[in-house]
Amino acid sequence: MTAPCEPLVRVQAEDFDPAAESRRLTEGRRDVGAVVSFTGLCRDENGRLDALELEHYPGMAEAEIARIAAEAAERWPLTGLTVIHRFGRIAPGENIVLVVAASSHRRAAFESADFLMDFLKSRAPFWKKEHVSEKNSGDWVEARAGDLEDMKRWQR
Amino acid sequence: MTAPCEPLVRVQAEDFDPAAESRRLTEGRRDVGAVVSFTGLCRDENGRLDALELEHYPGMAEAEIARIAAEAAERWPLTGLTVIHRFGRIAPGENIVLVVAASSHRRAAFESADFLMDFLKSRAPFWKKEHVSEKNSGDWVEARAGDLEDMKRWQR
Amino acid sequence: MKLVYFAWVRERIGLPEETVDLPADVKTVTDLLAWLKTRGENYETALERSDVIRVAINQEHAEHTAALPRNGEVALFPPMTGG
Amino acid sequence: MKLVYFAWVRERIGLPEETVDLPADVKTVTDLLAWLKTRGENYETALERSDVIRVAINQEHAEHTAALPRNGEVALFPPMTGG
Repeated sequence: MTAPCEPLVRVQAEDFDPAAESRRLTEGRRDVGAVVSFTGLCRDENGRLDALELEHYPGMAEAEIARIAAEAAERWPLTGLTVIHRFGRIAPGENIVLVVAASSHRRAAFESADFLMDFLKSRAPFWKKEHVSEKNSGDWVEARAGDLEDMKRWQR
Repeated sequence: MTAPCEPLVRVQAEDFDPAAESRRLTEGRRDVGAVVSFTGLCRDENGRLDALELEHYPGMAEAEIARIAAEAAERWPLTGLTVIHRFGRIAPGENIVLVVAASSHRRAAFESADFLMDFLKSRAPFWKKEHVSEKNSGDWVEARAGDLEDMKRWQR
Repeated sequence: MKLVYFAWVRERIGLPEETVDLPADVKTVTDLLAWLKTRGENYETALERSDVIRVAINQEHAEHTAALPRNGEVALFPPMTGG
Repeated sequence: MKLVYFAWVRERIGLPEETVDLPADVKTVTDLLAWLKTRGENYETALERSDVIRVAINQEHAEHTAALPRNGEVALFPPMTGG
């Protein structure tokens, strides 16, 4: 097997462009057979939510995502991998997180993107606070037990 | 559960724009939490391949993809689903197929896109012929036994 | 009955489609494949491994045991390789 | 030792970070959590359900049984909800 690809990891307040990130992994190449892109967006929860406030642990957020991305690049034969996670105030309809996985093989692209999202949810140091329409301050989103279950799917 | 979304299905010779198709499923909405996009591209197989020629069964190709997409929309709570498959001559680096699945829920978006691709591979009436660099005409790509196995993952 | 062929089935038979008058005793897809093979070497070569030949009746996948329709279109083709 | 707090741990303690001198017998994360709870009601409330508190030592996830580092940064926070 060839050397694992070098993942691109960014943690930022600004929005990102999923199309530009996909293009970066394919442009000028003839060995990419599959690109899977996951975009996570802020929902308004049937109008209940004004915005999400995403707190993060600067430094560790980047380091932890880089560790997870490196593990995916070891585990699947990827030609490229990009992970971007935003922080700060995010309104409904806006992007929160992006994973783009490129590979010669369809299944590697799907599985690695799925793996990345499961691990991000349970291991990347980000916390969502809800700003709700009725009151001034909101509550912290509780971690779902299901998120941990999702992550366990990848144990081997 | 709300009514299943109306999938958009296109079979065409022209290229498509994955970004525009993703945008169509999210723009102006506040209920989409996850968008998974799969793009299948033509590889050059380490320089061996000049192009792929994709033959299809007009009429049945659209109908069969529509049947598979409708099944996915029944099975997962999707807010939108788009499937585009190209035919004709496709050069390495060019797009072949696109699936975009949008949902409130991450897992529904991932699983339905994965399901769509498995079923497209084994049930949509398309055939790939390889145009190889050394000779004038190439061979038809053989169906992989693995493709059928992939599809069986979804039986319940 | 209208028959349509795709990919290497089409190439080996040498026709993309044709309209045929079927004998009365050709009732199923299996009968059709056996009857076509008697029509010449090109058909014999194309349909030699009849177990791998896929069939659609009026643009829906069908089994070899399926009855032929009274009217419509029967398609013969190799396993699909799209996606 | 530098301590950093996030999300509702930060809000309940009322500080994003602080530097503390630990008693000699505070050797593990569990010891640290118990000691912090003696420092006031805000700490007690924040760390009440200590089983759900997650810990990172020098920006890597750690168990409650982990030994505290000689130098560096210990972070306390709720289960993560990114992605």
